[in-house]
Amino acid sequence: MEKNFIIAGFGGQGVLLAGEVLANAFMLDNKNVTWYPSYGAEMRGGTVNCEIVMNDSEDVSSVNKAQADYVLALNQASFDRFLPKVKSGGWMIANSTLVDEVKKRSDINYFFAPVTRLADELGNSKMTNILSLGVLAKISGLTSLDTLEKALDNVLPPHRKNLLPLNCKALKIGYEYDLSAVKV
Amino acid sequence: MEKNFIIAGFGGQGVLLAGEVLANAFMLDNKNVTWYPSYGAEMRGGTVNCEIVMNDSEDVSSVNKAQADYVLALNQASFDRFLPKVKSGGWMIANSTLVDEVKKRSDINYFFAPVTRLADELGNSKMTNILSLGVLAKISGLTSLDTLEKALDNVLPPHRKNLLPLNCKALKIGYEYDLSAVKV
Amino acid sequence: MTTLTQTFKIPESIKKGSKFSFCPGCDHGVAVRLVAEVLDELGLRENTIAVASIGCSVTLYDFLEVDSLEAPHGRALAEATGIKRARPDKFVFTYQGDGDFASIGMAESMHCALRGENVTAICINNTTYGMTGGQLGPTTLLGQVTTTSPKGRNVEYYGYPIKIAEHMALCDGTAYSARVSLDTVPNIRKAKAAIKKAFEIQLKGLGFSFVEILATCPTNWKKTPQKAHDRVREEMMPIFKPGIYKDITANN
Amino acid sequence: MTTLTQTFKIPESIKKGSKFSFCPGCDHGVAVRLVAEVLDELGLRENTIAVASIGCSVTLYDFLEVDSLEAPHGRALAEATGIKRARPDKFVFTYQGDGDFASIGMAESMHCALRGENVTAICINNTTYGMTGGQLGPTTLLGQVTTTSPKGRNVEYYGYPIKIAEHMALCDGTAYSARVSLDTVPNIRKAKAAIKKAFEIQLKGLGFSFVEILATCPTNWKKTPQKAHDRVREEMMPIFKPGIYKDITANN
Amino acid sequence: MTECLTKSKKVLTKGNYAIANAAVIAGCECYFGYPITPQSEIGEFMSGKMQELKRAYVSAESELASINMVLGACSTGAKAMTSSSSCAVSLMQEALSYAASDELPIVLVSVMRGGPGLGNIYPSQGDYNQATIGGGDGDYKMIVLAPSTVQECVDLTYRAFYLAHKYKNPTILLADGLLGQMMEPVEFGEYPYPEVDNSSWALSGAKNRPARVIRSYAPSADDQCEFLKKLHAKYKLIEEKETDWEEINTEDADIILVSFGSPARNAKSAMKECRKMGLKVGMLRPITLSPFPSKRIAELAQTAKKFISVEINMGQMIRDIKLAVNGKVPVELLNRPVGNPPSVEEIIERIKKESEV
Amino acid sequence: MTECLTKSKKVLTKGNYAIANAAVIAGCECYFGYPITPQSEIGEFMSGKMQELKRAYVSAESELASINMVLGACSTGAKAMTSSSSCAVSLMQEALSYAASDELPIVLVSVMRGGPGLGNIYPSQGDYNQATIGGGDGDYKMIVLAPSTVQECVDLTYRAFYLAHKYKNPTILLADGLLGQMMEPVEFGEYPYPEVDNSSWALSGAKNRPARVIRSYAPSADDQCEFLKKLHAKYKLIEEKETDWEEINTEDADIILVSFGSPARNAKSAMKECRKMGLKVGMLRPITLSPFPSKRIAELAQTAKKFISVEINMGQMIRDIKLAVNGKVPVELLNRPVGNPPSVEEIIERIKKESEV
Amino acid sequence: MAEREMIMSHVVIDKERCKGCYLCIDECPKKLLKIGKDVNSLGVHLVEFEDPNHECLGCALCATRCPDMAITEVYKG
Amino acid sequence: MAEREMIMSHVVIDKERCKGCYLCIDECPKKLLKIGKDVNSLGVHLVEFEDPNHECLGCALCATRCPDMAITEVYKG
Ligand SMILES: Cc1ncc(C[n+]2csc(CCOP(=O)(O)OP(=O)(O)O)c2C)c(N)n1
Ligand SMILES: Cc1ncc(C[n+]2csc(CCOP(=O)(O)OP(=O)(O)O)c2C)c(N)n1
Ligand code: SF4
Ligand code: SF4
Ligand code: SF4
Ligand code: SF4
Ligand code: SF4
Ligand code: SF4
Ligand SMILES: [Mg+2]
Ligand SMILES: [Mg+2]
Repeated sequence: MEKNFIIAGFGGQGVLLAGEVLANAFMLDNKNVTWYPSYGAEMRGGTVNCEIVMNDSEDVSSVNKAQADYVLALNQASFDRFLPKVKSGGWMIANSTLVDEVKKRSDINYFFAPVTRLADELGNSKMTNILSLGVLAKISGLTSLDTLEKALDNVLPPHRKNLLPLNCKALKIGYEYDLSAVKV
Repeated sequence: MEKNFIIAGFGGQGVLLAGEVLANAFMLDNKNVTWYPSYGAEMRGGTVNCEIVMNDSEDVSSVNKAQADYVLALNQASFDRFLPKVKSGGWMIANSTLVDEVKKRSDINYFFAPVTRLADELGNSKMTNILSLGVLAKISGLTSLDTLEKALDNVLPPHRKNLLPLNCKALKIGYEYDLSAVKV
Repeated sequence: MTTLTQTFKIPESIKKGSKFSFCPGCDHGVAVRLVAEVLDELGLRENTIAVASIGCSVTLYDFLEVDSLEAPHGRALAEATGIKRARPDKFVFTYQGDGDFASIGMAESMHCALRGENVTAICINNTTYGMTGGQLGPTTLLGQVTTTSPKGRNVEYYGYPIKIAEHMALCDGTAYSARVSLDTVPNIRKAKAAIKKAFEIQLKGLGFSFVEILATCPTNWKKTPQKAHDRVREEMMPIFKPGIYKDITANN
Repeated sequence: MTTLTQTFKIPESIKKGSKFSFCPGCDHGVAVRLVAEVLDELGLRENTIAVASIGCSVTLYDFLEVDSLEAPHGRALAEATGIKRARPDKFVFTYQGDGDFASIGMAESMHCALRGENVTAICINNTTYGMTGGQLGPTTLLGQVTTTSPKGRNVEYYGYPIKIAEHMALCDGTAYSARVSLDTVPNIRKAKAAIKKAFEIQLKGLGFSFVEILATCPTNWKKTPQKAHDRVREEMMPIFKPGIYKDITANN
Repeated sequence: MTECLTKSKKVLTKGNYAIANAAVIAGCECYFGYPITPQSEIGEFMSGKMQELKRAYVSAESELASINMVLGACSTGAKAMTSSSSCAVSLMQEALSYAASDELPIVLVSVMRGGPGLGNIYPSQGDYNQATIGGGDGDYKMIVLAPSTVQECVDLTYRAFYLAHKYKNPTILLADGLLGQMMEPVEFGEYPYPEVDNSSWALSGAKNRPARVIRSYAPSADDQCEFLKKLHAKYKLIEEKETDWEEINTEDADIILVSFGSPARNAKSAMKECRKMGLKVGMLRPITLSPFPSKRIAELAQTAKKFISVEINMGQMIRDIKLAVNGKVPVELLNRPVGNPPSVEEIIERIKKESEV
Repeated sequence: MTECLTKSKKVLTKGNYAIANAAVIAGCECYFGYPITPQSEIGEFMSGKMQELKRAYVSAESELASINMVLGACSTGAKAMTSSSSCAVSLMQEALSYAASDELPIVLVSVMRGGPGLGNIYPSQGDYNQATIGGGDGDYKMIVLAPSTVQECVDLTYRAFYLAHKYKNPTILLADGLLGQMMEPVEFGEYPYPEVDNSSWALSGAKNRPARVIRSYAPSADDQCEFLKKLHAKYKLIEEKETDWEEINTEDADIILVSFGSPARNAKSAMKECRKMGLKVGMLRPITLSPFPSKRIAELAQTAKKFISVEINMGQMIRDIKLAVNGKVPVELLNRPVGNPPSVEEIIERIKKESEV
Repeated sequence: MAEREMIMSHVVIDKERCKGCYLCIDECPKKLLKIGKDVNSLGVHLVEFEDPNHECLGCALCATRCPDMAITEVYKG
Repeated sequence: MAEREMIMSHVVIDKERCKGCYLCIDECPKKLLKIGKDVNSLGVHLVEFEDPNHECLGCALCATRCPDMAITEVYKG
């Protein structure tokens, strides 16, 4: 089984880090995983994204995939850009604080959560990335909250470890967010 | 018909220039001619040589020939080094002022002339090269004194033109040197 | 009703509709504008060939409405030499980073000055390789933390920064060498005067002219643009002293 | 019967049975011997790694009985840096021509000095590229005729020669920079003292040490060895003034 | 970053850091470098780590300087390296040629970006020729290793140091920008190779032995001819002993994909997909690009009906494949000039098309 | 020397001077150079002549500088050149790659000496790969012209300037040390090509037109892909239009010698000798090494029984021959690693041996 | 354009050029510039020029300082 | 070796090293060196040391000047 994820947003929204946490989680789950960023001559302040490919059968994953099983879009530009990349039957998970709740494609699943607002409520809008990662993880059902917390611990450098509790909190809020709103 | 010549001596004896004059003469005779020096990392003061290939049939001459029709050796080291390179039936013409008159090979022609002494007698030992060129040219019978004089004129740079008469004189002495001494 | 006088406008030499791609608050923007203003004031735009270097300012040609060549990293003054020798009637200048000019391009810079090429070089000294993410460069100050001097520049591993304007002044072909700063508006004005002087020296055919501009790199310094200017003043200027190091037209 | 004192001998550091391949009267021979004498006197031979450069002295390793690396043209001080960083306990010096050091190798030379690498560079300034047949180089004097300045070095086409020792002195990592000459025996002795001082500075770990040696190239100058020394005195020394340009151990 | 790289457990690591950390574990004593995207992380990592370990690190003034510093360090027998990318590797060609001729065990990590010229920082395999044929003067060969995963970045970094020293030959680890920036779980373990004894040739001061010289200058043409023959005999030996590749499903394959580096990942996936569809597709992934697995490809050309070279360039490795196949069967190119590797879908489509013919 | 080179009559001229004087007659406006044996005479000649004609001459501080000065001068549409040799040409690889990408009409005269590294100053063809494949980054091609006589040094220098400007492509005149030092009678005549109008792209100041930029930086991968395709379409065009070679006695030949530069002279003589002996030998001499006459060689592979590549290196051109022949018939190598070309006798002997088989 | 802009010193700000570095704010001797609420396409909170008391000197200190020529015009009345 | 060489200042010249630059000649304060008739394998007329009046100072000025270490030893008596 192979699943791939795209996490996209503004530069500064921490999408690369969120992706790294997810990749770490898959690693802890003993799966093969590959993370890679989009990079190039993009303007500072433009959109940033990374792709995570998880599989538990192959020794090595392919890259530059035509489509993704899950897209997490933290801003409108990312939503617009990656909507066509969601696999038919796949998921578009979007930050409804910054993204209009419009559903152009009918062959995919949508989930809109006001993650930036939720992070603000938590007291730190910088937690948007981790909070939304919680949502993504839960929806995918591919890793546990527990693993994600360990993954966070892996990713935060020593001088940032003080932020671990807050990050875990954000993760939890996302992971336990009410998915009943999901309409398939 | 193709004939090739090696002119060799000390650095400073003017062997490259002598070769250039000969090559010029062949050019003036409307023959194809190629001149090239030996070069490499040889010590300053070591032996120097050049090869002249004349032909009147081919458009282009081959290089790096195994043997030569004529070798002109102005010092002992050159004599020793190039003796084996004379074609069977070819000529070794040597400066007997500096070269021992020893004839190891019997399948070639030798001509020894005391060219440095003759040049000294002319008042300039620097004329050794041109004087011996005269001898070589005469023996080969491949170009005329007249052509060689024009060739000299071609080769001497403007600020050296004052040396033309002396050079012509040396050439003439060589060209008219008594060849009766030749024992085939 | 009094009439209005326009005290500021976008220079003609700036490409219409272009926007700088520099980070917010980066002094590169000011420097490029000053160059454009001087090109305007001296009426040089249509006769200029600019040489862009590899660094944050590589896309200079996207901002200036002048013919431009992009030189390989460090070779801008070789390119400028080629251009000027081929077309001595053209006005030729380079716009380079300190890494480009004084690190990989040290030989080309020095020899251009020694030859007294009649070109002008503008060198932006921001004490780092900005474009590649803020590594230690030839002008990085002692103690400065960069991505390749995580504990600060120490002498044992990295040695000392170079004083570019001083070295340029020492070359006999150099007609003008100045170091200026963009930390305050008065200094911005002085910087502009130095650029103008350098350009005039080329117009007079007097030889190599050089302006080193102390500038900020807020992104890699991890400082606000304001604090970055404080750093220029407090840390850079005591080591890299602004001043005119050589001016063969000055009478003294 | 008085006993004899030996006042001259071939240094131990000279390879047994080797002969210099330099032209008759070339000062390279004196310079190499002085280096060997100093290696002897400081007992360094067995702990030394020399870096030979591309120029007439490329076969330095054929003359010196010390471990040697041949560096690509101009890169001797990069090689020396690599060696010293890998083996800080070794004594490391380069022996370079002026073309190698100050033309193609300008960036490497300058940055080695700026870094204050604890190595010594000896640079033979003979105002030309000797090995390739006497072309105009970075130190060729104004007016000097070379194979690439057939009517003499003019400023318009060629610019000015570089003052190497001065530039080296200006680099903060340089502990010692001197210019000496080999035109007379007293000056040869001074040259030796400078080399010794430079080597001692390295032994003390004080940073980059540099000796520029004014030397002849009789072959390419087309002068007798005697007249070549006159030229050093009359034409070179007024422009390239001998002296100690920097010595951080001097108390003043 | 520095902190999380341990030898003992799996860590999610970026290709560039994986290479750098592996070099440290391999015992690299000296790193000299000049920044260039997409590999600057290597130097950044090294700047901290090497100082921490009291090893040598220099922020060189240019790539010319950094590669020559490596030559200097290696002349003492030290393990030394630099890393760079494309246009900057172009600047190193003279030194690489010297290193080959000097027989110095230098290690160069080349993380390819788009060319020619400045190009851009997207992934590319445009420097296959530069690495395998070399842009320096004369007849010499590098050893070139091409990782295709981050774990291989580690393994082949180890191998690069080993082979460089074993054969006294410049060795290039040739990655692409995508691999440099990619994170995957890796295990570093210990450096798995024996230490090579350099004491017979390294410069260390002529104490109790005659002085040594390392040089590339040959005083006579005959000397040089002899030297070149010796050098090429060494290359032959390396080819026999060290040629390495990965091969899957080739036994019965009609079509064999040949691909290295990151595109090989997609080629593999595509191959597997095609097998599921019943297409007889196999793949060969050269791990050493130089020596190239020509012999094996020649063997496979006896049974396969077609080869497809999958590359991110205008078609460079395909020449080596063609030379190996020597006209036996067609060799086709599936390339993208620069940027991401051809996608799995693209490769599958091409395989289908080629199968129809 | 300068004085004797006239346009009107035959003069005995050294290859290096022939190239230099031809460049002057071709209208070369700028020469930038740094000395290196065996081609320093080119710069020496230029230093006097260019100043006499009030054209540009610079004694550059290095080959890095000289080649980049050429790029600068060419960006204005000027005819500009540099000349160098082997290890020093290695230093130019970055700039050559930029020039290809910038589409600048630079002319580089490369007079090969022995490599790798410093090597020595003997003749060699060890830089065939360097010139034809290029050691710079990315996918680009040079035009490479290979003279085999001093007259051709003149003719191909003219052609180099013409082709460089016609196709806006870096062009290399690839000679060897022997040709550089050789004297033969030559006629210079007039520059035989039309002047190419550069006004549509050259930098001249943005007067009454939008500003121009010459750059090699491509902001996006897609842009770069497009650019590379365009560039390679140009190379295809050059291949179709400008591939050039000399061919003798190939119609009925069993063995075809392939050789360029000075060894081609010996190959020709050997071929003629063998014909006298009744051996069916022909020869093909590539004049453009890039584009290589692959198509013609492929045609000849239909009738010939064997090819022999005669080179002064370890076998470089032979790869291109093999790629063209594509396994049809064997391709053998007759080489000398460095120094003088294989002698006529040696070649004859080899032909005889190969004929027996 | 309001009439007063015709006769009084003022500055013109190009919202799409402003990158929100806020260097201009400190520079103004009259403190006429401040961070506004509006955001441009870069996501930057724009600088606003507010001069109710007609204090602007038209001195262009702000524009001279601005690294992005976002203050595109300055007029002195 | 002659006995006087054992006790008196003198120099030793290596004929195969001498390249005939004659720099030593000018250097000797006592003018004890001169161009001789003998030629070595390089074709160079060798320098000769002639000191009939035992004037040599053993000062080694000659050897210090010699670029080829052809004056291989100097002794002061
Ligand atoms: C030959 C080469 N080496 C390295 C690079 C990578 N590179 C691009 S810009 C740059 C440094 C720029 O620093 P600087 O010149 O100071 O300009 P800044 O960005 O700071 O304005 C480097 C190292 C390159 N493009 N080419
Ligand atoms: C890269 C490169 N460029 C050029 C040369 C040719 N070359 C060899 S030595 C030399 C100049 C030597 O001059 P200098 O360094 O002054 O030493 P000198 O011979 O005068 O002592 C040159 C240009 C070379 N070997 N390599
Ligand atoms: S990285 Fe630094 S120098 Fe470059 S644009 Fe940003 S702030 Fe300016
Ligand atoms: S060419 Fe000049 S520098 Fe070189 S050995 Fe001869 S005299 Fe000395
Ligand atoms: S200085 Fe310019 S870019 Fe910065 S905030 Fe002010 S107007 Fe905006
Ligand atoms: S022009 Fe002067 S007073 Fe007016 S806003 Fe700008 S800085 Fe303030
Ligand atoms: S100085 Fe030395 S080499 Fe020169 S003549 Fe005297 S002994 Fe001979
Ligand atoms: S030692 Fe002194 S006195 Fe004796 S020969 Fe030499 S220079 Fe003359
Ligand atoms: Mg900078
Ligand atoms: Mg010199």
